Amino acid sequence: AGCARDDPRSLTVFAAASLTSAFEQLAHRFEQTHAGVHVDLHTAGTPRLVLQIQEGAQADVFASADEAQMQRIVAAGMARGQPIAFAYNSMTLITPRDRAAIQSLRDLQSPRARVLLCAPSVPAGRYARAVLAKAGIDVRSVSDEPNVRAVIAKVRLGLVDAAIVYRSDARGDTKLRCLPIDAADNVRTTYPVVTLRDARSPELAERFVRFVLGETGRQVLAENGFDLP
Amino acid sequence: MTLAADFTARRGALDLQIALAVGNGETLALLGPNGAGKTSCLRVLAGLDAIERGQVRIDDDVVDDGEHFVPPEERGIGVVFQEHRLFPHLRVRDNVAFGLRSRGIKARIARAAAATWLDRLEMTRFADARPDELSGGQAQRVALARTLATRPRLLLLDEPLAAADATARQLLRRTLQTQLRTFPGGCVVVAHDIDDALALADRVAVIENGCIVQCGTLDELSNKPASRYVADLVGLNRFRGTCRDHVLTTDDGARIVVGSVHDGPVVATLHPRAVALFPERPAGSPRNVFEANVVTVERALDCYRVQLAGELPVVAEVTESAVRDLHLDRGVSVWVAIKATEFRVAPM
Amino acid sequence: MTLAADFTARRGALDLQIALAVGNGETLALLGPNGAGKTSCLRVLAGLDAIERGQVRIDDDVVDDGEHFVPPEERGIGVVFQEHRLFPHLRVRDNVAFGLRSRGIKARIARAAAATWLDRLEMTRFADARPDELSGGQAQRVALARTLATRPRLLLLDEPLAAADATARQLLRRTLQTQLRTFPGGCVVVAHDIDDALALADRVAVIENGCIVQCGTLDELSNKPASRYVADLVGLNRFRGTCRDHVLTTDDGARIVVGSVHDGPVVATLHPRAVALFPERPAGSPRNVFEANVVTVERALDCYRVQLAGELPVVAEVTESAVRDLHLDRGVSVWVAIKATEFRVAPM
Amino acid sequence: MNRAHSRLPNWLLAPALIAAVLFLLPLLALLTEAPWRDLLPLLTSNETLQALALSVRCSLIAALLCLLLGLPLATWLAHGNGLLHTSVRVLVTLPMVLPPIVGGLALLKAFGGNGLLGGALVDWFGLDIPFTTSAVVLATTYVAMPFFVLTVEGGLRTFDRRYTEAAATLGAGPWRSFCTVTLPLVQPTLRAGLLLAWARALGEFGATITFAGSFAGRTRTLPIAVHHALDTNPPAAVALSLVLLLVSALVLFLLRHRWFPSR
Amino acid sequence: MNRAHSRLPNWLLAPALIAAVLFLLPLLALLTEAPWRDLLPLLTSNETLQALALSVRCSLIAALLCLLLGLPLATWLAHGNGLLHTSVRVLVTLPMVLPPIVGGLALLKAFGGNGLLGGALVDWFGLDIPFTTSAVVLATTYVAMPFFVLTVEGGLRTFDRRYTEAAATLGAGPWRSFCTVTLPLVQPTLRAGLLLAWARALGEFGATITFAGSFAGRTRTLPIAVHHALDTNPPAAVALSLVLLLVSALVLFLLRHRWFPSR
Ligand SMILES: Nc1ncnc2c1ncn2[C@@H]1O[C@H](COP(=O)(O)OP(=O)(O)OP(=O)(O)O)[C@@H](O)[C@H]1O
Ligand SMILES: Nc1ncnc2c1ncn2[C@@H]1O[C@H](COP(=O)(O)OP(=O)(O)OP(=O)(O)O)[C@@H](O)[C@H]1O
Ligand SMILES: [Mg+2]
Ligand SMILES: [Mg+2]
Repeated sequence: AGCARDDPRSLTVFAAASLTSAFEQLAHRFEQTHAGVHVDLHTAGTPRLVLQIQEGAQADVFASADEAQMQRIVAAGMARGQPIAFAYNSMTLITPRDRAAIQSLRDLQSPRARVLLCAPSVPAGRYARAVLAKAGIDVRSVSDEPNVRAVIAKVRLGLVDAAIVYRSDARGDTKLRCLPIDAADNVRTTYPVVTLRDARSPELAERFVRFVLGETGRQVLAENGFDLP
Repeated sequence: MTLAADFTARRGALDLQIALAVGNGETLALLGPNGAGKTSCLRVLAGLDAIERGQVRIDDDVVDDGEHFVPPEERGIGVVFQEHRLFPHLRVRDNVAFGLRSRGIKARIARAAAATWLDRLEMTRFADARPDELSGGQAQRVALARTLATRPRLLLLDEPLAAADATARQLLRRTLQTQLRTFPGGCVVVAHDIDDALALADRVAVIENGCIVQCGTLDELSNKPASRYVADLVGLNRFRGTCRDHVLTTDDGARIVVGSVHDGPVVATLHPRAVALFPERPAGSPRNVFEANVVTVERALDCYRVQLAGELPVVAEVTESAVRDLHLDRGVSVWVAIKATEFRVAPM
Repeated sequence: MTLAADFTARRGALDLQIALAVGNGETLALLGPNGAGKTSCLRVLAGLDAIERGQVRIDDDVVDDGEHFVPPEERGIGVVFQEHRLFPHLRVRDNVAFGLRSRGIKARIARAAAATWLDRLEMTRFADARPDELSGGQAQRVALARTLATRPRLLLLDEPLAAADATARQLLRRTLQTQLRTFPGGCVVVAHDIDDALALADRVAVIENGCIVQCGTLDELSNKPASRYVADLVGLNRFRGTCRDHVLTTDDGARIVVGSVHDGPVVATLHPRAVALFPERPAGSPRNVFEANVVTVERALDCYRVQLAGELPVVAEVTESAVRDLHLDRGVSVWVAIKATEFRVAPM
Repeated sequence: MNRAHSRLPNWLLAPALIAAVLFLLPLLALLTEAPWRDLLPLLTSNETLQALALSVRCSLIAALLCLLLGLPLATWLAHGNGLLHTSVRVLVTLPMVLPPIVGGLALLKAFGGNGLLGGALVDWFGLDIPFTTSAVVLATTYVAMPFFVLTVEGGLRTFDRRYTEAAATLGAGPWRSFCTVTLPLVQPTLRAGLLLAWARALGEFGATITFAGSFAGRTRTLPIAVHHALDTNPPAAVALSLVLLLVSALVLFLLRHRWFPSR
Repeated sequence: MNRAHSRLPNWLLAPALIAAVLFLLPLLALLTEAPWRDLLPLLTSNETLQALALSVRCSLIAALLCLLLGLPLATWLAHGNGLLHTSVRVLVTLPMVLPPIVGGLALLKAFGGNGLLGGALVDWFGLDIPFTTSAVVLATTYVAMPFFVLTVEGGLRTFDRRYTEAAATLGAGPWRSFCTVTLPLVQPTLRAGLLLAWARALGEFGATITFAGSFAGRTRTLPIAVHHALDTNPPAAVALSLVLLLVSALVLFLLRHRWFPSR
């Protein structure tokens, strides 16, 4: 497995961290339906993936959690064609399971509420702040976390009272309580996917992109809590 | 009594079995062949190793009886090691002050005392030097100063003069003598050289193979050396055997005519000067005459010592002219003559 | 000529200025007070320190001339250090085999040679021991074996007998003598003891303060010791001063009547046996009579050495009965008498 | 003067050079990326200086804690190799083999408000550690101390007992002998250990951000600031990284003569 | 027999205990979190074993590289304290003070397809390092080697030259003397350094994921798997972390007598 790049039947997919579960399943399904094809999946924070691609990482497909980051790839001329949105996500308010003090966004304004957000530099942090701005709420995060996972871990441990994260990430965690955010206040985040310029096998990459956009893709993504275009 | 020790201990393959006592103000010299256990014995007395059975007492304190064990720093002893063991990170002055500082004495006072001791041992010039800038003899002198400065009640010295040159040796001996005179404590000093031992010590204890074979004054040792090693030490030839009718049959089977009337197992000693050498078989009175080969010829200050192998292995002391005239050299064959009356025979 | 050295070098505060030569098969003993520079000199010869000016030649190779410098491993020398420096991680056998292995000799052969050398130095029993399991004297013996095993063309020994006991000393001397007889190379041996020096060496060089003050046979040294230290070394009293009309005025201002006709600057030597001591001022022939205080009394094997401080500081050798009768002890005051003819006077 | 012995085996230089290049190339790569023109304002901005101050302070305190707590532990470890000793040694390697983020999580679970000890700390002492500067110190200490402990243990194991024996015969008890003889003589290893621990603490990121979060002026150390910058403005991140390098260069140059004396 | 000197200053035990507790608590916290019931299937799953094998292999190779490249570098460093030496020492501390992710980035910029040397490597040798197992080795080596180099430098600086002098007079050239005298005598520090480097390599995450990515079976080492699990199945992450601890425990127990001999 050491030299996937020499094998035209293998495909390297870079996907945002929040897509990990969904893309693992997708990759698996793709391998099942395309005999002899092996999908190498690498997930990390979107900004990290962008850096790696810019530094010459040999990847075929890039699925981003953020349009702005995707734009940097396009601007660098590293994309093959235009990115296509394949999923949407939105934000949700979460609190520890056993803490009832917070019931809605408004309660975050209480001076005793400890709120945790991702750093503004990561998309999740940017979106969370956009939600708060829309709702006209001024709260300060206890800390600027580097990613959604770190935020969720701390909420699970009860270190803070509330946090705003991707809906897909909070789904199904028994230690968390998810409080929906009004559509008016919420933001919709877009997940674009693209085939990369230096793809070893552009047509196989294309096929994977179509697979994600297709029926199986939609089904899996929906199962993982994403909204679909 | 400053020290009373009677113990057994193990060190590697060596079984130590030591009984010795040192009175107040007394110095005991410990002599013995390499590997006999001299250093091991000092280590036990110092509390660096523990005993197996027996007892070690310093003044009135039992410092080790196989169960209760007093660590070295509470024994009030002072040790000069065979290798100097100066602390490499401290200047000479601070090395010497170390013991006093350990006893809680203020830095200023300890350094002043250190300066005094360095002065006594003529090392003031090196007070600010680091140990690795000292020559071998200088380091040993500093080690001595370091130990003496603590005024221990029992001094344990492991060959303190080994690296000292001829004049330094006198200085050190003098310093030690003064020290031992002014302090009430006792001293055990390991020496290789009977001269060093005699210069410092009142009594000599000889260790061989982990056991003390003889302990006494020089005269006692010379009169009746308990072993071949002791005899060599005091410069004598020594033979063990059985005597009957003025004839001593040594354990190796040689027969010597002696002027003694003892019968039974005896030890005979013979001064090397009493051994005469001849190029041909001599006629005349000597009753013991035999041929022998020269093993070594060594020059001493005012004579030559000739080691001979023959019916009876002996050492002879001869003059320079004898060496020349007899062409004494390794392998040369000569005739040996010893008068019967020269042997000192003592029953065993 | 095995070694020809004439160089200056620095070590700390010491300026070394050495010129010496050792012929094939010759042994030169280096004596001198502690810190005189003996070890430093050996280090330069070995290539552990570099010279400043001059030249060191071994056989026909210039090994150091202040510019071109041959490292120790290419000089074909062998060194026994003052502290043994056995490799702590190697067994005794492998320590001894180390030099041969370094010369590219196969392990099996090197170990066999090591076994031979251990046997010669009577250390076979310890072949498998680790250096820290050896006694001081045993370690020094192994160090000697280790060096001799490489059969160097120039042997440099720094007090090889310091830790050896009386019998081991004979063994080591004998081994060294054999070694030096069978190899064509030369040897420089540092000793503190004139006896050791004489037993091993043909000539003696005395270093003081970094410089060689005298070099010669024992007789040459005794006849005209170049310094107080040399005189002490050979056991003599030595005085420098100016002679005029049978009266020598020493540099310290004492006046001695001597039986010599030299005038001008001279050196006078005096054997300690020629110094007579009396409880009261003696009448009679001796021309030099003065009062003095006893500084130390030291027992030697067959006499006592008494150090005296007075108009003329001298050392006397006296018998045991004299010590008893005169109550000789530190601080006791006695009368000293020396016959004028006992002084040996040599012009400077 | 000691010409003979400062000689290195010559061809040791080849692998040494390879190793040096391995370290040099990434640095050069970073340097080419650095925003040289905007460097000064970036580096003297308030946030940078704040992060720098916090980093330096926390890493120094962590190094100090390593010394105070780690030295006794290392000493104890050096005195045995029984089951207990080996178990503790395993315990000490834990923060090294654990990914720092997991280490931070473990710290949260131990010292966080609902953690093993955390609840007690809050209830009894009102100590709520996470998200405070103390948390930064604790996290960096936790991650850095193993390097100190294992290095110093190695040093103590080679220590020559003959000197402590000599100290004892001169009247020095175990404590005095430890302070005045053992410690000064193992200084070079202590220094190496401190240097390792301090450098590791200075660069610590994963455990810190997990346990202490990232709050400007309170818990946002330089590595965390670098991390933030990396997502939005990579050249700024490179510039900030260079500050870390500068700090370590400064320290090493200042210590040069005292800590790495020429021999 | 040496009763007098195995004595530790007694009250050293107090801080040692505190330090031990500092390491113990987080471990306990992790243990309470571990999914004990599902542990066995989890730990024997294919992915876990694959990650474990990769981690062990890469960390061992990294440790070996540290020895091969780092030892010469440490030896060279120990022989001087001039400007060049200090600069190289700064260079060596770089991977320690740099957040590992930045370290990974620097590696990408140096050895990546668009990097300083990376382009040349690809063009001339067809070597495309990033995102391969080689990249894992390179990244962990880069991060772990400083610990080895600085530890060993410390050890070499305390080395007693008298032994190399003796070796030279016995005819051993610099190389032989280095191998047969210096190395065996600094062994304890070598061991400590190797242990540090190996443990650091085993736990390496940040630089690896940046430079090598997280491809199952190829670059997904155990720490990366842990990280991955944190996104998908947090209790599994704890379980995987424990595997790392077990590996290090196993190694330390096996080495106990040879590497930490009782004195
Ligand atoms: N640490 C040790 N382990 C094992 N055996 C040892 C150890 N130290 C000494 N020995 C052995 O014990 C014996 C006595 O050693 P010790 O040092 O007491 O001799 P010594 O009388 O001082 O000799 P020397 O005159 O050579 O100094 C020697 O045979 C030595 O090999
Ligand atoms: N590394 C050093 N640095 C500075 N000075 C030194 C160093 N080594 C020795 N010296 C000084 O050089 C002088 C000569 O030392 P050396 O070791 O040669 O003496 P030595 O003749 O061998 O004496 P000893 O008989 O005591 O062994 C001494 O005064 C010593 O203090
Ligand atoms: Mg001894
Ligand atoms: Mg010397």
